[in-house]
Amino acid sequence: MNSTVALLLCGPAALLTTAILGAAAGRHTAATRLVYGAAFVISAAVLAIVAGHLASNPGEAPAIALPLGLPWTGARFRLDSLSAFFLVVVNLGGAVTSLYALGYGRHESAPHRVLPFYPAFLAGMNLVVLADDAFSFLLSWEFMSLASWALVMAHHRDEANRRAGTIYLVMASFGTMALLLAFGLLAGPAGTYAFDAMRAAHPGPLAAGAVLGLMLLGAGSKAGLVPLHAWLPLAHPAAPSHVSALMSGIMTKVAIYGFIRVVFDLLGEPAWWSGIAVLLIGGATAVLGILHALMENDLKRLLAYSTIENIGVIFASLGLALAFKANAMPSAAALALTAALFHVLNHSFFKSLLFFGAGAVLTSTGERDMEKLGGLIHRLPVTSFVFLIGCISISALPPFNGFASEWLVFQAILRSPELPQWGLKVIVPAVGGLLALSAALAAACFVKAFGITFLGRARSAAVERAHEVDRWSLAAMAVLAAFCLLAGILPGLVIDGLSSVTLSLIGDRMPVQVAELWLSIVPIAESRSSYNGLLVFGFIAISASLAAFFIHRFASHALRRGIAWGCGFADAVPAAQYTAVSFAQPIRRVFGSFAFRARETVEMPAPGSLDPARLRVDMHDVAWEIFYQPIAGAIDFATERLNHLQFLTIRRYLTLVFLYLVILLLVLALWP
Amino acid sequence: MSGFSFDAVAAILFIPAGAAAILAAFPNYRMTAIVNMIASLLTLLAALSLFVTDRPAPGQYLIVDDLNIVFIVLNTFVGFTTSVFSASYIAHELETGRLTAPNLRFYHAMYQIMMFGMNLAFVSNNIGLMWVAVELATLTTVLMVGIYRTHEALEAAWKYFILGSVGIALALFGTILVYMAAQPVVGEGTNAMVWSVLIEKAAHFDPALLSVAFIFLLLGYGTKVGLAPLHAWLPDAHAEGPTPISAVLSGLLLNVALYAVLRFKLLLAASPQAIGPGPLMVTMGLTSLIFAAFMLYRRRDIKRLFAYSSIEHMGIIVFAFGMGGPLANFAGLLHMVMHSLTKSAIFFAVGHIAQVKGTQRISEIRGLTESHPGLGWALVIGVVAIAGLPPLGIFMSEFLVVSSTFARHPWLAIPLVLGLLIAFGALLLRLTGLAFGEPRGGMAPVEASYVPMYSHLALVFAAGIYLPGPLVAWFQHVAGILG
Amino acid sequence: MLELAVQGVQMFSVLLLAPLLIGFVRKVKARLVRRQGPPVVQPYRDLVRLMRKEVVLADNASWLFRVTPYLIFAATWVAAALVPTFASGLEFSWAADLIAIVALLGSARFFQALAGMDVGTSFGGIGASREVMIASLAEPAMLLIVFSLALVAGATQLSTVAAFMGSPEVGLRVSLGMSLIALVMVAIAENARMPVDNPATHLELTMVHEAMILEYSGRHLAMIELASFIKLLLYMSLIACVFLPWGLANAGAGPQSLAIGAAAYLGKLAVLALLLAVFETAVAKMRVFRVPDFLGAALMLALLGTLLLFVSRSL
Amino acid sequence: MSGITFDIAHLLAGSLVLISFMMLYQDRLFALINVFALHAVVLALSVAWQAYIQDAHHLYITAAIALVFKAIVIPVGLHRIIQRLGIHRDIETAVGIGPTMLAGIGLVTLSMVLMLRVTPEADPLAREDLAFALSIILLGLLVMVTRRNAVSQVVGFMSLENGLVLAATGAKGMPLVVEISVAFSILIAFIVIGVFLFRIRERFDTVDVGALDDYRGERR
Repeated sequence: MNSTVALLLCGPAALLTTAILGAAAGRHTAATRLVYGAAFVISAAVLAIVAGHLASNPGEAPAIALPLGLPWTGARFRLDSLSAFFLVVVNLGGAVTSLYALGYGRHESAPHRVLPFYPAFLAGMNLVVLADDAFSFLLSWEFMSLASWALVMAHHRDEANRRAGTIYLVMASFGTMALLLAFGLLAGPAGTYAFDAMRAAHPGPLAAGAVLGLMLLGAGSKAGLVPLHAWLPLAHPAAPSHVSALMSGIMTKVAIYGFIRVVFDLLGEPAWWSGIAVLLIGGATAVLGILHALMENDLKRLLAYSTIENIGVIFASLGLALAFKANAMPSAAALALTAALFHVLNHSFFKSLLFFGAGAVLTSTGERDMEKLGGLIHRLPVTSFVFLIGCISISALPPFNGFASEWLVFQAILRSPELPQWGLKVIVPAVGGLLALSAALAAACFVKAFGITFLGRARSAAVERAHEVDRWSLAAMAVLAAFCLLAGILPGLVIDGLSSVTLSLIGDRMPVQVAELWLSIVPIAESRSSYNGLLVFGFIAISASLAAFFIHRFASHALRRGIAWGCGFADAVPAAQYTAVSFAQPIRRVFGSFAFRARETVEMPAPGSLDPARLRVDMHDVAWEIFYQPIAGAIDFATERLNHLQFLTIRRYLTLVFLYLVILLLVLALWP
Repeated sequence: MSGFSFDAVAAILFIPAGAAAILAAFPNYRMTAIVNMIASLLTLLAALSLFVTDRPAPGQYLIVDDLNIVFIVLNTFVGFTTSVFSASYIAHELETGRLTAPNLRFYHAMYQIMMFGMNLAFVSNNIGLMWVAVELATLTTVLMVGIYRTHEALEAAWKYFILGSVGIALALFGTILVYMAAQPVVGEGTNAMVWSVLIEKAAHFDPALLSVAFIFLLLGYGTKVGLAPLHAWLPDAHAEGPTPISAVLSGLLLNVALYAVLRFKLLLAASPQAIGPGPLMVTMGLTSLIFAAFMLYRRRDIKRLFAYSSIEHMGIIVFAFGMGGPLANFAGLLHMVMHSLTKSAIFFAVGHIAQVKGTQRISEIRGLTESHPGLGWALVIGVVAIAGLPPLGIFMSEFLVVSSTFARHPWLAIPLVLGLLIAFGALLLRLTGLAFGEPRGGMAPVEASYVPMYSHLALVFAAGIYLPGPLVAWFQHVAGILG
Repeated sequence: MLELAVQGVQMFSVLLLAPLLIGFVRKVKARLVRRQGPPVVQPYRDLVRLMRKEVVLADNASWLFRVTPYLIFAATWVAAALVPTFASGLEFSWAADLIAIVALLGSARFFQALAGMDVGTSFGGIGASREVMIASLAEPAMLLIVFSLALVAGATQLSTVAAFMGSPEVGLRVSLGMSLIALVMVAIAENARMPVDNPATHLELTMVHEAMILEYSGRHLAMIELASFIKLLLYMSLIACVFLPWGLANAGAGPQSLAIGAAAYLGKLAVLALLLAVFETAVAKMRVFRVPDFLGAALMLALLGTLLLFVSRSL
Repeated sequence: MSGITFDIAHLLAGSLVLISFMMLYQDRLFALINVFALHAVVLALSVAWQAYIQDAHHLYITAAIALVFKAIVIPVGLHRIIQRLGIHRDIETAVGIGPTMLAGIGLVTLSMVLMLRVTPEADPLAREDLAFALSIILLGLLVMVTRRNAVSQVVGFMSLENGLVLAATGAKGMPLVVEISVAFSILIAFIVIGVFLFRIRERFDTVDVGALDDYRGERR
């Protein structure tokens, strides 16, 4: 029973020992295979244990307290349905990533800076999900940040990476401080840091509001909510690609776990307005994130920004769940929460897949800049195929998994008219519009990502030399692609799997889905709405192949290769293709002015001169300019002023002491 | 030594004193380092024996209670490790000719005298005696700071001396005032200065006198704790003296002064009408923390950087004790121990770094993890620890301080957190510059043992994960005493 | 059993009717400008001719380029098959609700844009980027329309919606009117009709849809053309079944009601086609960067419709 | 105690404060040192008087220490140093004499107010002494912070210590440890300062603290 948790804790322990091994044998050639192999086995084992637990005795929450950590609290760990679900997410991601890294890791230039921290990172995430008291939680949380920071700093000779690492860790500890304050409120002056004690104590409305705000700051900064996202597009791409996949695909989910754990579990009944903030922030994050992604030409940064978008979607539907829960609409709340968790799972699949693909592109061409890529579909057939699947899934297109979860989110939004408060009635559909917008933009974004990178003609010599990557990487990507499809056509299974979580957090669940005819999903009632990924997939497959069959049966087979149409001119150079920037231009025209304060200036040459005309576009990261630069400026100002105190004469220092003494004595003299 | 059978207490006083005498007269200066080490080790053993031997009853001059035993053991331990580090450090200084043989003899003798002074300060039960001891320790460090005789060193020492002796005077006046407050109640004579007597009768003392006294004591000893705005001597003294001394200053001497402040805080807390020491200490703590946090940004000298971080942490500790209550006091004690270990470890690393790179200028040191992995990663771990990141000990204390403060006085927690974050940003910025990037500066391998450094870090790490039960009980008891 | 049959009939009738509809529109447009115009069955001929022709494939075209036409066709066809035309409550109607249908069209567009970029000419790029820009505004508008419908009918299931809209308790609602206008605007944009796009032009710089499929030829082109015909039909039947649900038979109802339904359906299509033709001859194509305003208006209308619903509810 | 003894003690203590004031407006080093010597003498007297009225004989020792060291040895030594280092003889003040005096008066009143808050049942002599001692200490600090010249800072520091001695002797029955410690701290202080002056002589041409301050560790 409680041995399950102990067994699970062996996982992180083993990972940490692996980390030590990696530190010891970092430079050795075999170390790579050893470490990643071990990480794969351990993650798989943990996965198996969790599966076994869920199969044998679901609903039970074994716990264990070790005499470590905070003395009078001890290090408590607990495996309830929520942690079980996130354990699955973490270790599934961990296992696949390790599989990928078995191949990808060989290209690592500085393995001794990656191998020790990679397992530590995994261990940290596992521990966060298992922790059952504030201290262990924060310790693992910050340890996770620290390990990932070390991984970001792996290629530290690059100035940009160093900057990314610094900003990342500062933001991370900012988030930790916010969480610390939140837990401080929950624990109260007596300092009862165990989660069950916090559950028992119900904070007042003011305190609850403060905790919610602090959680948005703390978990939000780690997950990448606007405007706390600034570090994310810097740090995630800076790490080696498999680590980027972990950070973007898994670590952000751990942050979401933290948010759910505190806000849905520890905080008790939410106030009706608590949902509004989360909804609005989520919607804004989704749109801004994907707009930034669209403007990005660096493949990995584009993916990082799209992570921000998905986080926004998840938070929006969490906010929805909060609103429903607060208004005693458990079934709707369960629907929204299920949608959020489902999207968590899906995003961990396709974002890892896409980062793996980016890594494959990086290893085979050495390029991250899409403007120098193109035509890779001919060089990397398999990679491009799985990457395409990733793109379809993340663009929320049926019949893949991204659509299934977003469809659930929309279904949840459609329950909003039943909400009593006017504010929510109005806000929820508006947020729905934002989500729809972000979904459409996501499709645009990934048309760009795939089209510019893999389609068209090669834009640089590096692409000409590119060749398909190793089997390990391909296997990992194929596995994830398969997951994307399966979760897309059999969503019912996942939804039922999530029922125990919603039961424990909300007290209600979505109706059983597997019983439905043809495995279709019916959130409320069939007359109301239903979707059947399997059937849609089947129809498309059948009709497509039917069409193909008839065509090839009855129509001509003749096919001739020719040069592309160039308005009658000879074949233009590849540079004449549409570039990433030009592809994004229409959307930049539409949204840029308010999202980035984008300004286009055309410099025409003087009449008669032969110089080219120039079009210059300058865009700003508004959040950065509004929030971060002023703070940096203020600190700079203060340091400049205070720094004079280092250069006073001894007499002046004495004067300081003297004045301080006199002031204190005055205070005392005037003391009542 | 009034009325003990043997003892540990006598030992931890006489060993350093004797060693100092020997060292002063020691002909062969090469041996001095080893003698120094041995003496420190013996002192440490003696201090450890305090656990096993039954505790002597408090006499008129000496006392061993739960409060100071923490400090004594910590003091002697760091004293020993520092002496080990100092051996290799000083050898290198001798090669480079920055120090001469006579300097060396003087240095080691002074080192032991300083240890004597600090131990005496801890075990003294007599506020007068305590005062003498603290001043003895201070003055010896003044001499050591000036030992290089460079302009900067002299200037630092001079600054230290002037500010220090003003502090001396203020503290003494405070002590006299305490006596005068006690004398009508306790009666004339030595008894009116015996701490264990004072604390019992404190309730009946004249509150007004006590309040004035506490202000003078807080300023007097606070000067040595390095609280802003009394801190001015601290950064330069750390930066210009030999690194072992910097380690001892940050790791130990600050604690000595802090210990004195705590003793008198107890006295004041026992007298209800007197001003509450809490608000004063909280204010000074926050001031120091935030001030130091900002000062960290513009630092160019690596040792001065960490000196300011010491000010910052002293601020946190004083803040914690000012907050009071079991959690905050526990955190304060823990933080103090962790800070001593971590900061001295950092200074060990910095000492070696400055020696291999031949400079203390931050801008001229780059990519240590590439050029000297051993040192570089030690520095990384040290800074990570001092910045309060897990899984190292300071995280636990900061966790307790911040969370308990926010639960009790939210508005105090905000500046606290801001200060911590600002300081963290500065440290991380510098660390990134020092430890990462294209290596720059001397590439010569280090010929020094990493043992002291890494043993400290290992202890800090262990404490962050697991605090042994007895230690906890003991801390909790002391936290209880501190009220 | 009957339902299954009806479903089948529906699927193939959609397939067969689509070219006819286009032919009809073109004929009417020609007439309106006093031209003879091609016969109504011309689209069928075009398709057959294209099928017979050989495919000229650009050197750089990849497998994606060749697969895309079939995928587009399949996605669009499936989507169309799920929209009630003359009978609601179809066998497989629960396989996808309105949101899913929109998304299916979205996947079709996704592939079309990719195919446009595959060859690596600037035309494909232009077309693709403009297409996604238009879509990025049209899709949210469409979803908001779906919201307001769902809020009225309490479902996103087309059959239910249609049934509800047929029922008397709908009444006359401002918001429904707004949604209708928005839906029409979206439909125009989605089908690359005037004034958003000119289906007849081949002036590269002004075209969107045509630019994407510029490299297609032969059977591939046929597939894509057919898909776009079906798409037009789909939107018309969508409008028909949601806003003119009269005469819509229920599957499993008797043959005569089915016949009535079929007749009504053809009538509706004819009317809508007529309106479309008249509208298209009346307006001129707008600049590409005016399109966002056009669609923005649709978006606003849809949102307004959704919000007004609450007001009308509360009254 | 009888009025007269009290008055004498009061008188002596008061005159100490007065002399501290005199120090405030000295503008030449020698004069300053002489005034300090006077300060020390009066201190010795008052300590001796305390010894007499408390008939605590060990206080005579303190008086002697004060007389010998502070009134004779140190002034002479300082004269020597000044001659040897050839310091320019007049003192640059950081703050004008007038404001300094005003500040001094303010400090004295402050110390009075503070000490009068002390509960009356404490022995009045002690209270008076404390008040005076506190004002002497504050005035000594004031001298230190208003003079740029190192020697005058040293003098200011020592007058501060005089205040301490006064307070200590005022405290009835305070054990000898205090006087010894005071004396010995002064001794240490003097030695170390002497050492410093020598080192400084090696390096710089002046003991003006400002010259030291040019060598601050971090220069911008």
